Amino acid sequence: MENYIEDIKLRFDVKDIVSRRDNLSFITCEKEKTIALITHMKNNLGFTHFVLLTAVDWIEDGLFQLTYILNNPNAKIDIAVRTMISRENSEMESAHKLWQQVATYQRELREMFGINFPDSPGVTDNFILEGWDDIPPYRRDFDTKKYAEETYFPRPGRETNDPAEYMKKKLS
Amino acid sequence: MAIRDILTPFTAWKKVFREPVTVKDPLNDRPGAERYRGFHKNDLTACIGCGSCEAICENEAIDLVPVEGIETKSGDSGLRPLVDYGRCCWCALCVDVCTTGSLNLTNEYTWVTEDPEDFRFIPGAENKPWDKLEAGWKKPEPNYEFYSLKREAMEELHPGDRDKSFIEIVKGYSKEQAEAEADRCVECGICIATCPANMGIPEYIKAVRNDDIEEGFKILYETNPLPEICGRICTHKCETVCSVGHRGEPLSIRWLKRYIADQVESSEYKRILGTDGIENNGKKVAVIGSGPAGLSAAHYLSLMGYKITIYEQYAHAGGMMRYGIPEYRLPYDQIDKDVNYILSLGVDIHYNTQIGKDISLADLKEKYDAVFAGTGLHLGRSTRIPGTEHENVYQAIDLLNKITDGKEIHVAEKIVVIGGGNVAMDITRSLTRLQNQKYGKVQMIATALESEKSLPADVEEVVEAREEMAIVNPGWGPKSIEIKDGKITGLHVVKCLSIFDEEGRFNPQFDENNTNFFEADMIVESIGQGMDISYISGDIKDSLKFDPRGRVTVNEYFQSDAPWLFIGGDIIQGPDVIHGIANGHKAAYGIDNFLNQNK
Amino acid sequence: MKEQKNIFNWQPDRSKYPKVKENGELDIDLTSEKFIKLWQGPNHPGVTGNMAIELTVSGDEVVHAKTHVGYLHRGFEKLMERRLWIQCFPTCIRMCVAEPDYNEYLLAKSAEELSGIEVPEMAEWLRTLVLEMARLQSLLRTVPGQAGTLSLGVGVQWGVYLRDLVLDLFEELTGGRVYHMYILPGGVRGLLPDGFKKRMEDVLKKIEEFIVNIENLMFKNIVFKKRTIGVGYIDPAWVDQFGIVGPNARAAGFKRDVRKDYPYLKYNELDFDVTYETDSDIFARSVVRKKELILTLDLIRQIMAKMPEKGDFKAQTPNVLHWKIPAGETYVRSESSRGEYGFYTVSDGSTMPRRINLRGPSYTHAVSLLEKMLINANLADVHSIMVSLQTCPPEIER
Amino acid sequence: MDIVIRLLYVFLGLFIVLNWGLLMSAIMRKIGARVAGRYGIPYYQPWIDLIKLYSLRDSITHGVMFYLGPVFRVSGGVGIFLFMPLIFGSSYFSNFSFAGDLVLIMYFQFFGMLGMALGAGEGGHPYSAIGISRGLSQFTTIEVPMTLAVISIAVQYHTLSISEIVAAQQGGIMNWTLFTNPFATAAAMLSLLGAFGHSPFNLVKAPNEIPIGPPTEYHSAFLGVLRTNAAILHVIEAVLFMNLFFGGAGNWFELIIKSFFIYFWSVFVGVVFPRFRIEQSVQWFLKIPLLFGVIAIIIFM
Amino acid sequence: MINENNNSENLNKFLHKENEIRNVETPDGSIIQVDPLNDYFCTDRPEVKEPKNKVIEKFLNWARAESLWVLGFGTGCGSIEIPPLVTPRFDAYRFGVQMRPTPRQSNVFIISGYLAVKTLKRVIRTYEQMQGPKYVLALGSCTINGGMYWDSYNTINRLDHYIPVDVYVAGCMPRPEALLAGFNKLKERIKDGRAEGANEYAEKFDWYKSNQKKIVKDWNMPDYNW
Repeated sequence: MENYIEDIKLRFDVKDIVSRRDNLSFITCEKEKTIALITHMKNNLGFTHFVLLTAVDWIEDGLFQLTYILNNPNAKIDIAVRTMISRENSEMESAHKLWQQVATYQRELREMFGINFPDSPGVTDNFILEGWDDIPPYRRDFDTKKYAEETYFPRPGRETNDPAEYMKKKLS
Repeated sequence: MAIRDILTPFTAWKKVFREPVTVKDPLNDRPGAERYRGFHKNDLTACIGCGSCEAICENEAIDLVPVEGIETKSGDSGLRPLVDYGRCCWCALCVDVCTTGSLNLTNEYTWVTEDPEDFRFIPGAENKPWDKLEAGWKKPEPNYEFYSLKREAMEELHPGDRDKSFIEIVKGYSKEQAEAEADRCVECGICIATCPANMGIPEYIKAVRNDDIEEGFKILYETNPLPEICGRICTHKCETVCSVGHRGEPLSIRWLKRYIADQVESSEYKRILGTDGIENNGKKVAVIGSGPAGLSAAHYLSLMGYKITIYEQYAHAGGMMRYGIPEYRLPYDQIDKDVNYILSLGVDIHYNTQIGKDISLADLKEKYDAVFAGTGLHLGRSTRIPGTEHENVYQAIDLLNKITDGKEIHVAEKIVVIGGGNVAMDITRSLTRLQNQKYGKVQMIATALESEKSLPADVEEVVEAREEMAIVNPGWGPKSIEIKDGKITGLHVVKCLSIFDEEGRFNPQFDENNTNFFEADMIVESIGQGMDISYISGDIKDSLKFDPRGRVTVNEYFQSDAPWLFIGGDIIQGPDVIHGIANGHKAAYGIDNFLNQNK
Repeated sequence: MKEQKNIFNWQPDRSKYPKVKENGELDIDLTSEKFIKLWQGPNHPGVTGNMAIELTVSGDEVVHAKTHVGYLHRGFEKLMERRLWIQCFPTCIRMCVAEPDYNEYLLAKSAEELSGIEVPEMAEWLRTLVLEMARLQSLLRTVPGQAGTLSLGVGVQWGVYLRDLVLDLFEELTGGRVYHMYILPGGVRGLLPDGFKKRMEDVLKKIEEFIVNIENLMFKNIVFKKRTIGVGYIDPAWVDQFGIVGPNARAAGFKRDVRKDYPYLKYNELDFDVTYETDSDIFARSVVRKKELILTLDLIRQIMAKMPEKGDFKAQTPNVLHWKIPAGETYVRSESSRGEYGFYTVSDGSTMPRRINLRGPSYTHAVSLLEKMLINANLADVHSIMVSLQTCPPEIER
Repeated sequence: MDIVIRLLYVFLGLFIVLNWGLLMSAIMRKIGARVAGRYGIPYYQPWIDLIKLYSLRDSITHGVMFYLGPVFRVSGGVGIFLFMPLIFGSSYFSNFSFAGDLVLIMYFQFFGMLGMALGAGEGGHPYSAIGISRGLSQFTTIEVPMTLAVISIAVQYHTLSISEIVAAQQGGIMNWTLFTNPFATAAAMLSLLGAFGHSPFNLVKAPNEIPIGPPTEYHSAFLGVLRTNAAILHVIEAVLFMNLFFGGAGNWFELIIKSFFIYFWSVFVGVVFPRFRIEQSVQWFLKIPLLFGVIAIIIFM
Repeated sequence: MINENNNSENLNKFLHKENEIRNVETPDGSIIQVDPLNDYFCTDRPEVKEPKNKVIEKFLNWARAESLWVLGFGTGCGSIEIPPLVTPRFDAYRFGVQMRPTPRQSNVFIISGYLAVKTLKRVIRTYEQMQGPKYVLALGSCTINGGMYWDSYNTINRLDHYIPVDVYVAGCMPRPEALLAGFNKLKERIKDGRAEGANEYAEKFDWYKSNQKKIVKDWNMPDYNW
């Protein structure tokens, strides 16, 4: 594990190295270098198995965190590469040329987070949603409960009482 | 090879001669398994409507609704869970979290209807076919809890270390302990209504949990201006109704309150509470007595901008809290911490000024816009059995008073204390300390009418008294004091069978054949206190009404029939700090209303 | 594609058609009216769950395929962001109805790893048992299910019956038939009921008999062989390229098994070998699954023998009603019957997860891989290729 | 015989055949269910299904041919019935059989299929169309060994009349074509597997792939007609094989037993085999049954 | 049949704003009238089919009840319990319940749990393709009041707003036995002549359509089979 991290550190400017387990580490890389980094990891370090790509919405900081988890099936270790991109006009370089399946992940991210991946095949096609016209639903500022209540007619007639308030009212 | 591949599949045909494995009558033959998570049932009498089930339900499937026949009372919200099977997912988290264990799932699973509105019901209240079923999901045992049932142990002085001194026994929680204890709270809020002051208990516990002491401190002061004091000696009625206490030990709400108050330096008070620069509205209110009620009223009134003057008959503020409660339970510097903050809000205090003697009530009426009287119960009651007039028969309250003032008191070798309340325990334990200091041994018997189970004193008080080598021997009614040669030799007692008659009146029954004799050369009576409201006299007294027990009749804001006079605290509600605080708070609103009406 | 030597090799080699352009796209004009568009699903008894494939066929041959998902999208990852950690459990298990237990386990494991809770020994064994039982019930459906796609319904019916017996055991142990809600952070929700081991053994015996029967019915069946050998070939080179995991990768000769490679729970105390095949066609994948089934029986017997009788089954967690998990992120994985099943969990230190992302094996299998595999496939084989990948739409769209 | 009486007997025969067909389908499904380990549908289920299908309130149509499809199909089925002698030696139940009836029956077999093709094509559903194209190509290849077998028998018995073929087989079990011309029987029985549409030759209506093929769009009364026809056709096909290869039937009991076993043959195979792809089944029919058929012809040439 | 007055009354009563008939200016400047309820929708209105006379109808209802053909469309997780139902353990075939692969031939639609909006569109379409009298069996909490997914942005809460439902089965998910009980209830309802969901759909067609269109924003469907 350390060898791989050392190797990466030599070539790339990575920070926030967190070792979660013996076989799982998280590293952060800047946006422009990320694809180069995972290309290097795939081609030279044996991280041939692509585990997942997903995003985390840090709305407080105005950032999306993209996480690429790569796995080295021979050494049996995982390294997760994080990169921060701006929430405004979020865009990231596509990695579909490294693994074909990444195109699917990118399609989903584009739909659910609104992160664009130019050049990724079929990235603008509907993937999960159909006829969606609100903000992308996985963004933190989308309130699913409010949306559901406004849209899907919850069955009326329910009311509840807070025990504390109710008792104060009854007992005072 | 190919031929074999053609023929072997036909071996499947041998199954045609077997009896089919089908369940003959699937609707009746197959009850759910012993642990099956089927439909809800609820034991309505055990349920207290705490709402933990509602809190943990991820689908908002549970509502709390009033149920006919279930009264709201202290410790029982009177609400019961209503389950919406249009939401439920039968995860049984509600069962596992249930504080009383009343909610269970049965192994019934078939419910079919044409009307979707049917699927809402109150388990237990509506007769459902599965209410009687025994099998079904119950909370797994043992050692399976969603919150710890065990209290964080509070560190205390070892009995051997404490029985000679008046150093505070309870050490208080550390940060970790407090957070762990606060973590046990299920935030049901059952305690709030039981607390006379309606303190926001779950909120300040939450503040402890979040390590947000300032927030917690603010919450405390919303309803209680004496947190240091209450955090030590409150009768914590909240803990008796705590929903966690149904299956385990209730939360140490009192200690958590103390923890918050202990964390805040007195210099920080004003900053945190934001009470700098309160605008004076020019009106003046007099407060008689600096007990909890008086201090509470003074605090909230001065926050409203009134100019407050307190008249205190003794040399220090605090009233019964200082003069009735021994220092090992409530150190005087902690009283001073709370009192000084209140005084720092611009409250004047006149010590050693007794109303009726140094200044009359009528004068106060002239000088101030309103008067709040919280004079408390400072007169000891006597058992009036033969021999009580002896000089070595004392009133507990007088002794405590003297101990507080640091005066020398008579401590005999053998002492009997009559009474089973907290005051009795206080004097018992104070005297054991003094005995220990004086004689190096303890010969102390505390006896009471009430039986062991119904002793009015707090359990821990009794336990600690016993740890300090005092004998607590309840269940005896005092008969007479034996005096030989002008000296007390002991107390004759007779077994008490019951205290109250069927109608609930005080009417003790004794078993005359079962008597006992406690040796003593000093007897302390502690069977309750009376009030001294002799300062209310003349016209003022005539304008007031009194109830049969001699208490002044007041409205809900503690306003007497003389509108300018508000009366609260022990003299209205009986001896209890937190009631006094609540009275003072409420009276403050009453006074505010009254004075604003006059405007 | 592998050459078939026997006389039943009727799989024509159509790999040269349609021609592929240099940029990787097919050299066909889908808008010319030479092709029929066909939708398989969502209302289609053949697809594996509620999903759809948009096929473009030329005669009986598929020239273009596109997977459509989203019919089961409930937004779990969004919903869990507004639920307490404990409330995530009933929610997360519904992400995959075929084997819900992996979700429970992985979320519990994530929470434990992030907050540093030690799980009692007994609970670890029970978790291992439940996960293997989940694999068992899933395989009982999918092993004969492969023949079921080719209308050999008898095996499916046997299998579903036995699966039901396993579900009965689940019901006894966990209180739930399909959604078990058994694994919670800190441990599990109960010990084995009395007599459970014996009833388990009875069921295992029946399953052994079933394996013999299914061997005769399916694996020694000439028609089944003709329909599956050489069909649905996965090139071993695709395994990394498309993220193929689990039995699909093992059938291509890759001995990759999370249980062996990244031992979790009690798997390092169990004795087993990774099953694999090298032919990489539908038949090979079926055989791998059958071997898995046998292996699972063996593992359950080992677990039953090694498991202690009694013990604490749950560690005390903080009060779940306001449990804050320290900030951090982790990825945990386990081997489901379909392959590597992983949870990427991010906590921001509040009472609710910041983000939970599921990495289901179907995500890659059913979309990019299936679309690739279906080209040149016979229309009649589409369904069995799809089932041989054991796709499960809810874990694609969640 | 008076044509009216004759017609009455034809209808009586049709009635018996229809009900026997329905019962037989229920029995077969129950047997298949039994292999799977369950009880299966009640014996009376096919009747209820028919009543229900005929009594549905909605029945949308896709055009004239959509109506005519089931009608053609029924005329195919009933056509075979009309010219099929049921009971050997009974003038009441020999229907309208005549000297060349075998040829006519072979024609009607195809006629129904074509009618179905037209109607299903009108349904507009691509799965119908796929099913039809598969069905026609498979049926064509089924016909080849079948025809070879029939030719072989015709050569063997020097007749194209079914009654005469049955007559030639009387006088003991060893006189059945099964034993006198085993290759023709084999060819025909193998092609029968395809005709009944059980696995491994049921890709035509493969419910897992092209939800149920030609009748995808058929529903309510249309489907009722198709099901009625299927009940008749299954029995009558079995009767045809019984007449050609198994010595015919001397009474209704014999007919029921023999038709049951002939139909059961396809179930027996169908339960334990998956289905072939269409080109596989075409190749299969053009290999083994065809081989048998050719041998049968060569032997009797 | 509903007469015209009734029709427009229904419309006014139930219409959501986005479904009102309105004039729209096209790019070339001409004004056209758009009726969202009818314009993007390609089949005829369903019609109310009155039952026949009582005695016959009773007999027919009995036949319909004893021959329930279920559409094999697993819309949600409840569909995992359908295979046990029709296989040896529970063998619903005994009770006249049979699976059919195509909507045209089915009478019973099992909505097996939650419906994502995308599926709802197909469910409505499929429901309309079924031939009446047709029945809907709703499984689980999700169809009653949202169930697990009450706050999800992509699943409906109440099925009865979109298609008429005959019988609800409680559970998450209901066991096969409960499903059989549901079938029994459905049979009872059919035999009583109360299961007139298809007619109800036709009567309140505008209301249903208006509800459906409110949430299914993209009504485009491929013009080949669906």
